[in-house]
Amino acid sequence: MDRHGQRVSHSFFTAPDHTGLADLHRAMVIGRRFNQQASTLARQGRLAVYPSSTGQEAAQVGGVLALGDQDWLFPTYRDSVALVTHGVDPVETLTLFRGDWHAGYDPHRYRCAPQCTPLATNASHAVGLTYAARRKGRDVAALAIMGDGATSEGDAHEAYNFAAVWNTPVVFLVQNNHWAISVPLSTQTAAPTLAHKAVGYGMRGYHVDGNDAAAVYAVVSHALAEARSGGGPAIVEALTYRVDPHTNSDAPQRYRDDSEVAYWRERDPLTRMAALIRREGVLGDEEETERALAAFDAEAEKVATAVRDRMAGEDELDPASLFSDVYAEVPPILREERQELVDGLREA
Amino acid sequence: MDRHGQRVSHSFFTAPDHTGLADLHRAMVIGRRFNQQASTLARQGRLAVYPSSTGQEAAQVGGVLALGDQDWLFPTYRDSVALVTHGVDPVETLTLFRGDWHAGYDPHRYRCAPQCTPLATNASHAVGLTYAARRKGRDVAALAIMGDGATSEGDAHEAYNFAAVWNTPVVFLVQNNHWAISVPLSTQTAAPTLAHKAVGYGMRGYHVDGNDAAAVYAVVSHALAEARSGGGPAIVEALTYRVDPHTNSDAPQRYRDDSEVAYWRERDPLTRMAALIRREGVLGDEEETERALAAFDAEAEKVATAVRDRMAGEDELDPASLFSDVYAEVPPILREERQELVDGLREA
Amino acid sequence: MTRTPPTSPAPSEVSMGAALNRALLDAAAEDPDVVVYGEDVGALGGVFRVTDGLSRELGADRVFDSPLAESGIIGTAIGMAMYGLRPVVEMQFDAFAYPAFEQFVSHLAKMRNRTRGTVSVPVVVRVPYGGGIGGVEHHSDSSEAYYTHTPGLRVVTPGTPADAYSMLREAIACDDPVVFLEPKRRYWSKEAVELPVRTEPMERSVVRRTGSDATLVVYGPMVETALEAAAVAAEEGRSLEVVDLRQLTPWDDSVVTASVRRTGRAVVVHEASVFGGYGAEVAARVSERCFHYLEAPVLRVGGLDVPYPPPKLEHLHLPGVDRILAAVDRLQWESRWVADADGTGVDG
Amino acid sequence: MTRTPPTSPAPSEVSMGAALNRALLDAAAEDPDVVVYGEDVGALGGVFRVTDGLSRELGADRVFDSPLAESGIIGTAIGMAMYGLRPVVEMQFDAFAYPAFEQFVSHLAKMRNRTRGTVSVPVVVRVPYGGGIGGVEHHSDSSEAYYTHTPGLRVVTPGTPADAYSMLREAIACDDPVVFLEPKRRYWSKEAVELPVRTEPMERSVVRRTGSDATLVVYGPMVETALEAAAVAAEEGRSLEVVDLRQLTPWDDSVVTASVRRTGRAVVVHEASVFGGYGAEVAARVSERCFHYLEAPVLRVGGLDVPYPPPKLEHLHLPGVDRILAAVDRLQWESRWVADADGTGVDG
Ligand SMILES: Cc1ncc(C[n+]2csc(CCOP(=O)(O)OP(=O)(O)O)c2C)c(N)n1
Ligand SMILES: Cc1ncc(C[n+]2csc(CCOP(=O)(O)OP(=O)(O)O)c2C)c(N)n1
Ligand SMILES: [Mg+2]
Ligand SMILES: [Mg+2]
Repeated sequence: MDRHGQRVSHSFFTAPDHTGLADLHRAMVIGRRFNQQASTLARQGRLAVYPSSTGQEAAQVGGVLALGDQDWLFPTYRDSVALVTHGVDPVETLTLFRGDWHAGYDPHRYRCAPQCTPLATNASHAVGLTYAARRKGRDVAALAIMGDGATSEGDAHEAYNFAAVWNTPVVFLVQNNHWAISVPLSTQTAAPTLAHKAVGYGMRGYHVDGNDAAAVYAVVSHALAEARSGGGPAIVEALTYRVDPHTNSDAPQRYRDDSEVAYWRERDPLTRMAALIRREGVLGDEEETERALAAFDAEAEKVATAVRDRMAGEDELDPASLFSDVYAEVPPILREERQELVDGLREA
Repeated sequence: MDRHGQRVSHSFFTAPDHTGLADLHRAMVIGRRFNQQASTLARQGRLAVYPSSTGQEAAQVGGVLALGDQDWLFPTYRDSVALVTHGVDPVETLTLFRGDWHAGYDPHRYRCAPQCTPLATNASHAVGLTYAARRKGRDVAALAIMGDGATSEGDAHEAYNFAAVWNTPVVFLVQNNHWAISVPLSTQTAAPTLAHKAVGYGMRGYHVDGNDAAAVYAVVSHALAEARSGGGPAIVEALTYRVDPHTNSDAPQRYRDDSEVAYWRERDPLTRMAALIRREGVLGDEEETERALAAFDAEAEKVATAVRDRMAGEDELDPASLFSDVYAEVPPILREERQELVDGLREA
Repeated sequence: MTRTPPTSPAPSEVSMGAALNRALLDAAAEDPDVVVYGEDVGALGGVFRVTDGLSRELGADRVFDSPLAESGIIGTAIGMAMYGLRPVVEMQFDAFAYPAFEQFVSHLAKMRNRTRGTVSVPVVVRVPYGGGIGGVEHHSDSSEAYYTHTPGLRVVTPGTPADAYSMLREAIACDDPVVFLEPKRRYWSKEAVELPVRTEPMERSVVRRTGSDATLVVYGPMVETALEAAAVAAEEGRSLEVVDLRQLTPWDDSVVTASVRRTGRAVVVHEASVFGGYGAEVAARVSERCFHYLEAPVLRVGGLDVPYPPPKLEHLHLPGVDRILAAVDRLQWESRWVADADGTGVDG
Repeated sequence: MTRTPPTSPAPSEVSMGAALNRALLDAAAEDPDVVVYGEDVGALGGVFRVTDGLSRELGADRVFDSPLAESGIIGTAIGMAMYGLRPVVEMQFDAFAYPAFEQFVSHLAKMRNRTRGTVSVPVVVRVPYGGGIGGVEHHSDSSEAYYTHTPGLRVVTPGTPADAYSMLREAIACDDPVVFLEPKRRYWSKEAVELPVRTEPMERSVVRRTGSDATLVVYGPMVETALEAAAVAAEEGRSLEVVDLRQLTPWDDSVVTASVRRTGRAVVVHEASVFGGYGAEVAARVSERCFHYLEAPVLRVGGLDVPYPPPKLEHLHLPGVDRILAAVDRLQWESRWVADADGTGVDG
């Protein structure tokens, strides 16, 4: 797709069919709305913090929808839209940012690791998990997401290398959104692209328009299929842009120009996909199309409303829960501390 | 040079002249003898341990002799021959392995960092040092040596990347000796060569016959010149082989075949260089050549004898010295501990 | 925390963040070898704005963003310090210093000692640490115990804006590597002080409030909390002395032991988990050195022995006035405690 | 350290290294989910031969070498554990675990807690630790305090071959992540024991020798040393009790406090530097909980507060029988100590 949503063909990757395109768009619409809702909640102080991914929906949605039924997702703090697309309960997704607990969901239930804050550190978990799955005879691949900045960490290197040497089916989706908080890509690397990194590990590197959900989907699907069939892991660099601040407490005017944001807004992934859908009649004739698009909006609105409603109250947090999952069993020292805490609270 | 010491020409790199070849050979002969002497001392229990680099002399000597007068060397435990070639007192080189102290020499005096054991960790020091030198207006490049195994560490990645982004004049000399203790190269990487790693950092990667001192010298010289003139850092992978065990306490029969060692012995860097020297009359006519080669041997023998003699006795080690260089000044807590120790020793 | 001298014109209120900012500016202005770098310290001025404006004032070659890799940051700083610079680097949050742990322990702490004092590495590592700001996981660790158990590092932490200024200046001028722990929740705490200011040398602990009944031993974020507790206690007729440790390693215990010998009772307070925390050292040392002066066991008040809790539960983890005063109440003020000392077990 | 039951036929002598090897073999034979990997654990059998023969016995898919990167090793192990394997990984030496510190602290320790108990990570990290083997720098660190201050990790260390076997089996079966510290200088220590053996549960401290005058609190490498000291003391008419802690975190202090309440005196001994070492926690806790029973302050004997010394000086750093007995002598046996308790300062 070009920047106006005009289809460009590619001989190598398979573009999604109409249903696929519709699914991608629907997920993006919901994702965008979710980002907005969460940002609002953060502004209202109902979330401790929220790192919005507005502008990056195509990369996250395209990557996640390429996953198979048994596959795992290893996301970062930035990837709430990926989680929601992957099926994680939106409210559970926000538990971390709400400050109620750390991971709000059961990773096994959703085949989704906790959102990871220490940069690049869960990439090796993805390698280990897929390795284990293979040992157990299960066909499980993983999508490990990281940012452009995170690729500078030693942990990224080690994960890439373990994956390549062990030939585990992991696709490392690098969302190159041009900034690591205030630090531009040019400070992170002197390489032409981040996909070039793949060369040093003997794996495939793909560079894809990260604001084109269809392209991301096609490339990640391809990479996953390759990886699954023993072709080795891959790095997929999705070129995109973080339109919002790093988090609600960031001050982007200190480090970047509004014109840059404007440039990327023009390449908005939702606008582009909508244009393609309309142009190609992906959802039927004009009337059908508009009805379907409106339905997506309505569904997104419903998700947002549900989030808002379900988060209107305050969850009762049990102080004793602090001690329950530090170890498999509560050891004597924590039993003592728990008692002391509970007694102290009772007195007060 | 082919494996028989026959010259092969290369249009890109400049081969050393006759003096250069002689210097390389002389340093290798001394280095080899030094390796043997140190190994003997280790066998006799006069060194706590010695990681011999027999078979790798060309890589170390070729790399070090390419350095300019202000340049720094950042070596590992494996690189004692590099140190001796660089001018570090051979006995001071062995202080670490003798167990008298850690680094036995003054790094500033020799422009040589302490031999580094934690893998790949001093590579970033080289980046920082050359950065600082540039800030101070000095033309200082650095050679940071590491093994094939060490390239798997996150610290290697971070050092490469900082060097590339900051464009500091560091040449990373990877001595690919095929083994990391008992672990073969195939477990370290799935890439065709370690030089391929350079691509991901946007820097140059060179792959060189590490048993050809002239080639290593030519390539490292070239890379240093490029780096010095702003062309950026580089990775030079020198393909070589560790003929001896990892250290004197290693058991290589557990993990590799004698035939492999034999294969590499046939490609011995000293034999090859001697063949070239003889074939090309680098040191003059046949008689002159043999005389000069004998002189190298004699000089090497003298180095070995001096090492043996100077290390015959036991250095008196002052227990109080344990406390003197932990901080710039000895703090009260260490003054107390020192007193206690000295008192305790006096009583006993 | 007011230190206005009665005769001079009232100095203006300065926050700890501003004091640190000014210290960096003044140090760099005086010494061209001072460079400041890290993640987001340039244009953004740091996520806590401690380096706000410095890049503009001092130039982007003196204050700049580096690639996003903490081990690389510490490693390059070591290299720079080896060549005469005085790098001041920032770890963005406490938990994000862990990737650099090997550089801290195996190089930064040991370089001077390894080289018999010939190489000093005057690096200052600024680490915003501790909780109380509602941060999600990994943003509130109190990591001091990891550093204070590492000989060769100097670990300091200011509790007031004046100390923040003075100690940071001292740290930068110091030839030892300094881990400079900044109590991030106190960045906004203000004090009336004229900058530049020179407080007591950083290695000296300071009595912040005199008292006769018991000694509160604190540092960093807990200085303010302890002073509040002492004020409340005073109203209740109990006179608490507050000692601010300031330099945690190497620790000179003379001020604390003198205080406890006077008061006969002590409570050590810190945010970090109690088990194996810095308070253990203080309690062990004080218990030993003041054995015959103690009217009650030395108590510790600190974080629970659980991973740092989510924002909504952190108040249960962090020591506050109540928990401090509860501990003071347990200092066996009634004679029955002493009478029970026959072994039937008051603390059984 | 002999535990031969008088009636049964004498079991053969087993070294700690052999006991560990057998534990790995038996655990892996029983549970197909157990995998063993790390650096040089395959063909070589580990640099200490603890994994000797395992790769052959269990297959190279169960026991294998990984790329040389500690953070990657721990990270992949976490991922494997998330998918139901029980990885047992080796850090080659204590100091070489530091590159993985972030994985230890931010993931391994916290995964269960972060996910409200839904994800357990039953990883065992074997770390040969401590000195006494004449190792050059970075090969003799006692790093336990870094782990024991990290809630969520279980840290255990055996002091005898029987415990080595039994505790390693328990560790592998345990659903918590276990840092299994192996006192490397004791790999060759032998005990007559029939394997398999089941000793006390690892979380329980054990009285290794009963005594009435004072308690020596030890673990790992110091168990043997303390027993020697107690034997010498017995000849001099002093009865020392020796308690072996075994599990350091979470610590159940009941055995130690009961012992000290009986003996009234305690000396904590470990190899690690005293300042901020694990002994600080023991001393602080015992001083608090046994306050009214103590006849003398709890003393600590441990490493000097300096970087680990070079081989020829390590004997000055490591606690031996002499230093332990000297500390026992300082436990205020004469009544004048008590008489001096008026405040004029015997410890001033
Ligand atoms: C190890 C580590 N260091 C530093 C941080 C602080 N930090 C959080 S996000 C961020 C920028 C990351 O940039 P990038 O990887 O490009 O991801 P993006 O936020 O742009 O999605 C930084 C420095 C961290 N979370 N972990
Ligand atoms: C961080 C770290 N991990 C592990 C080790 C232990 N170790 C010492 S040498 C070595 C092998 C290194 O192989 P390579 O880098 O190829 O260098 P070589 O010994 O072959 O010269 C290992 C694993 C170490 N020194 N540092
Ligand atoms: Mg980014
Ligand atoms: Mg090697």
